[in-house]
Amino acid sequence: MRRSVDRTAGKVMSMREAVASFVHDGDTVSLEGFTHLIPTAAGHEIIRQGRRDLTVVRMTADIVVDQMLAAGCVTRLVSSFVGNSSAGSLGELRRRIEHADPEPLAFEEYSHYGMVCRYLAGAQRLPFHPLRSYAGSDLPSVNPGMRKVTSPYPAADGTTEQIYVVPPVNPDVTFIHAQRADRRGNTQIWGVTGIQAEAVYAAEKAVVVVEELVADEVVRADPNRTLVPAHAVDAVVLCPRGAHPSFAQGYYDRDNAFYRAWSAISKDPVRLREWLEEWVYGTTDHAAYVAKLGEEFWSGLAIGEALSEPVNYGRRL
Amino acid sequence: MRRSVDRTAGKVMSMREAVASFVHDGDTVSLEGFTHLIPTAAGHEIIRQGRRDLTVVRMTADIVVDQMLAAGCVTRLVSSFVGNSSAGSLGELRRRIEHADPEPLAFEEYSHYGMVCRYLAGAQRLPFHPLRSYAGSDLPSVNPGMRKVTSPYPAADGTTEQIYVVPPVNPDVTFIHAQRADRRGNTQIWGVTGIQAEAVYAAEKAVVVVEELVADEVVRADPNRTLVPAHAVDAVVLCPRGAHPSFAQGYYDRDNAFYRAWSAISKDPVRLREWLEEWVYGTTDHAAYVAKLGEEFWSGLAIGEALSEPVNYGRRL
Amino acid sequence: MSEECTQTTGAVTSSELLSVVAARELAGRRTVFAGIGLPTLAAELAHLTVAPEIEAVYESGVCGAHPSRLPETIADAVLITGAEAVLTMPALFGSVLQGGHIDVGFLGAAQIDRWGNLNTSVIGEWERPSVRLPGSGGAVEVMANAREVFVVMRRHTPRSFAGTLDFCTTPGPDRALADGIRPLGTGVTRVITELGILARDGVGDELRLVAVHPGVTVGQVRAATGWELKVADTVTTVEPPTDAELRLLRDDVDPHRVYLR
Amino acid sequence: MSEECTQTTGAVTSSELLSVVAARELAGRRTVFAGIGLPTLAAELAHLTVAPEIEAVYESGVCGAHPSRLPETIADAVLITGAEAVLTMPALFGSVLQGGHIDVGFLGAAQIDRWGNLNTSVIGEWERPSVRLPGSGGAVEVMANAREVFVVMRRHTPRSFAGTLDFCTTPGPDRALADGIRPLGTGVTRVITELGILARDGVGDELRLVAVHPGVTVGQVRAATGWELKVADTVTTVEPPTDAELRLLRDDVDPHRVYLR
Repeated sequence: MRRSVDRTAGKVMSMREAVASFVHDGDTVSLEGFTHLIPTAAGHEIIRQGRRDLTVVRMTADIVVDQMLAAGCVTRLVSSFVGNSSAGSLGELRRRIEHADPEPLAFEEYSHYGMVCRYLAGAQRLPFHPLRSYAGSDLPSVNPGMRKVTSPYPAADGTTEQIYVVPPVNPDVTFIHAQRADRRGNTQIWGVTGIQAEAVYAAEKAVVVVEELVADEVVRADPNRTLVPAHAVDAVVLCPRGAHPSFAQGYYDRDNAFYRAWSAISKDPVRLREWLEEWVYGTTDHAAYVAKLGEEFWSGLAIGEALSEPVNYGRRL
Repeated sequence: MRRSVDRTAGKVMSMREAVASFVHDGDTVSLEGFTHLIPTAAGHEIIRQGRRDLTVVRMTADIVVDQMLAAGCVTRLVSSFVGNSSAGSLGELRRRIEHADPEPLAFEEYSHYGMVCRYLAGAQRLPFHPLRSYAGSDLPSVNPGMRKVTSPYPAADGTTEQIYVVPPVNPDVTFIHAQRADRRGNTQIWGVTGIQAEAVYAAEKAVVVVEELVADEVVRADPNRTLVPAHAVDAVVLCPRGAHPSFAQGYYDRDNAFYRAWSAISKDPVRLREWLEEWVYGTTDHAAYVAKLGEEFWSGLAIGEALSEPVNYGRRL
Repeated sequence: MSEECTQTTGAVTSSELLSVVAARELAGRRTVFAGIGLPTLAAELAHLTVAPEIEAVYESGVCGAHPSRLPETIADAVLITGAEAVLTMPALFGSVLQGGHIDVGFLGAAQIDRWGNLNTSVIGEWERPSVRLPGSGGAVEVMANAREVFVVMRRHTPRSFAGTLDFCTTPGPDRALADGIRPLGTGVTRVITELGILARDGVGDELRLVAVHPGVTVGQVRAATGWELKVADTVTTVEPPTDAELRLLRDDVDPHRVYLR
Repeated sequence: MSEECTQTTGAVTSSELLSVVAARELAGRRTVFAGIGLPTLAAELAHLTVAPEIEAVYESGVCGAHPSRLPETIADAVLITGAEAVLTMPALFGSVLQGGHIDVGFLGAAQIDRWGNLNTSVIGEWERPSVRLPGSGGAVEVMANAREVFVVMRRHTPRSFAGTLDFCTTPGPDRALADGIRPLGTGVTRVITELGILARDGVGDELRLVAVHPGVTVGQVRAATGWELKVADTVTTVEPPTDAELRLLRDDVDPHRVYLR
């Protein structure tokens, strides 16, 4: 049976506490955020605490995954896209897969909707989720997770119909980054919302990392904006700018220059190691990382205002 | 292949035009809205235009369905709850099912999540959707739509696992009621959002009935509020107070007195007939129905203001 | 029903009695899937007494409601305004309920049998019933997925506590197992009626009488039950609603008498 | 490439040529699943020319975007602000894409074969590849569900237009049928390259050369293709980008040269 979370208990903690409490060697860890709101700071803290033998589940395995690979945290990767966005390659990931350098990486390759369906099945305690993908692909030949089921209903033409299915994924812990939450863990996200809610529900434990911790009244003034309710959240971590080099809609923009730089950094294992030493091991926490980048840097990612118009939820007279 | 909607074509039309264009005798018609935003005005116009042999798909078959039954529009009902909310019975529905009076009603009985999964499968072109319901229920014995599938993955204990599935539902047309849309059909809903988006995507044609037709800028100031995008909408009907006796969050409250009154009205076929004559056949359109109720009546359902706080979507500097 | 209460707070109604007893049973529970009516009263009273951290989740998708008035429907506008979250229906039924996040689900029924299976579809034959009832709503899902289920039945009669259901809409875990499917929840663990409390622990277990209201005998409950009712070794007497409970219920939970009649 | 353009608008780059040709092919289409880069340019140019009613749908869930700048990623903040809708990922992939609402999906690939099957996973063996590529992303879903698929390939070589794919990540409908599953879409209908345009009508149909760019011969295309390329009875010459197309592309679509290089 799934855990039941005490929604009023003290959930607000530091990233250090959250990683220490909820990430153990050998765990399956999901980090979600589709281009937007990538939980980078969570990945960095996992690196600082030296976790080993993790299975990382992430649809778009990008820079933060390459960094966790380089830090030796990860032995298995479950993903549907392994690349540095459209900006280039992930050097460490390619060394691991192409040359088993410095060690092999077990890789479960899916497509985006396959991953979405795995999270949906995980969140809903379904034994499988069907999808109209994979027919004729070579992927099932290298991924035994993709199987076929025969529909018990005849197709429109009366014939028997088969469809591929994927199995549920149930991470030990899911980390997501979000714009804001209250102290209970009611989490509000806008802009690209991706698969975060399902990734939280699929997990045994869930940590929400936020730009802002807000008063209950802020959340309750717009309940439709709450994509992850308190009962599904085990810890809330306040960590402004924790999605960098990704972005937070309405807070700061994407650091496209860093994405472009990563291909060269990660291509050279020595340079990559130096980068980790300086920016992850060399910073005590994300606040130190943010400070090290400097205010001038952050002003370059600053954005202007484009406010939504309020809607009326109504009040009984 | 599913239709492709021209999102810029003239979609704004009257309810009369929408029903005339998109509802034909013998069609399968979905009307969704879970307690909130029930498309009553659409049901009334279907009655006025005298459609026959309809299959009505509606999770909570309540007053509007009882009225459509009484008007002789419906020969088949697909539903997961046939009652007048918590306020009592549906007289016409009970006569049809208990006594075939004045004629039988074919009934496909599901549970709420069974209906949700049928819409999900319909929206996603899946041959079936699995769910952890129905094991041991008598429902599959009276509903051949509920079938079992064997999971291709072993259960946690290594045994083979079975699960029930439901088939897709693909209405000829779906009607939903919403707070607002732009002229292209981008539709924004807040408060209880139910299964409306999936019901629209599952249908061949979709009609959105709204309290307000708003400028493009209003919708575009808060794109996360758009639950139904223009490409899925064939017609937009402006029909204020069209959800009565249901409610529209932020616009007007529920007419609980009418719900309580309906049990007595519908219990007596003569009284029910008189009600239809006076309030549906006797009104040319929903505006006439609204006017007939009178401003004093509407002031009793008026609500106060509880505005959401704006969020920042951000603007590149 | 209880003399010492009458004086200060007036006669205890059946609704009040059932609400108070149900609220006490929610002690220590965190998430409750509440229908409208007595379950709402019970959840709100529990929140003020034995389960301050309880969260009522509604079929409409509302989580963490803070209504300004007692709601009249599961989607009442007053449940939405000021709520912590309003989820879509796939999220509510899929992730929250089927996902296993509900500790206690409240259900009612026209008929219940000794295993806690429920009928809310028909009296008589399904094809041409003498009474067509509303059907499942989300009851099938609540039973299949909530950790445990509480049933509140106002009337305790041999007709409603049936030896054989006219139709099983909502099966407990024993019937699920017989259908070859491993259930996820415990099924019905408490049945609260005007006569007393029946309890059941898990798969293979029958409902048994564990408590009676003051003045009710075990024989009365047996006679009112449509099967040979099992009785616990020790049948306790339910403590009548206290003044404090009644005051909270009447003054804070339902001051406008939406449900307390 | 075309003398009369050069004077007023400067030399036509490969990106400009491919964008203009792709935009023309979008005439009459309504919904296009656009990746970042050339597909974005093509969709935006088509919107200004042959398909004013076109809606670009992005993998991130954005529908009806009205970006203030050309987006650098499929989830770029400028795509969100001012968009008509931003959907969840289950809604985007489930209802919009698998639901059959996409007319044209754009895909790229490291390798394509004569049936329009694509490889974006590996060069070499999957288990220990010589080059690990990014993989499917949503490409498997776009191919399986979009009404038709346009492929833009900058480089037309026997290596990328492969007789046999190293790995089939994204199968067209012919391979789906061979796997016993009836496909929903047509698969690849257009391949636009630096040499010309290949076309394919549907299941059972091979890609065939239908047009070449000015100055390119059929023989050159055949030599650059890793299988025995079929050639249409009449191979037309692609009309070079017009001044109007180039001006729109350079001044209105990508004035900051995000993709036009």
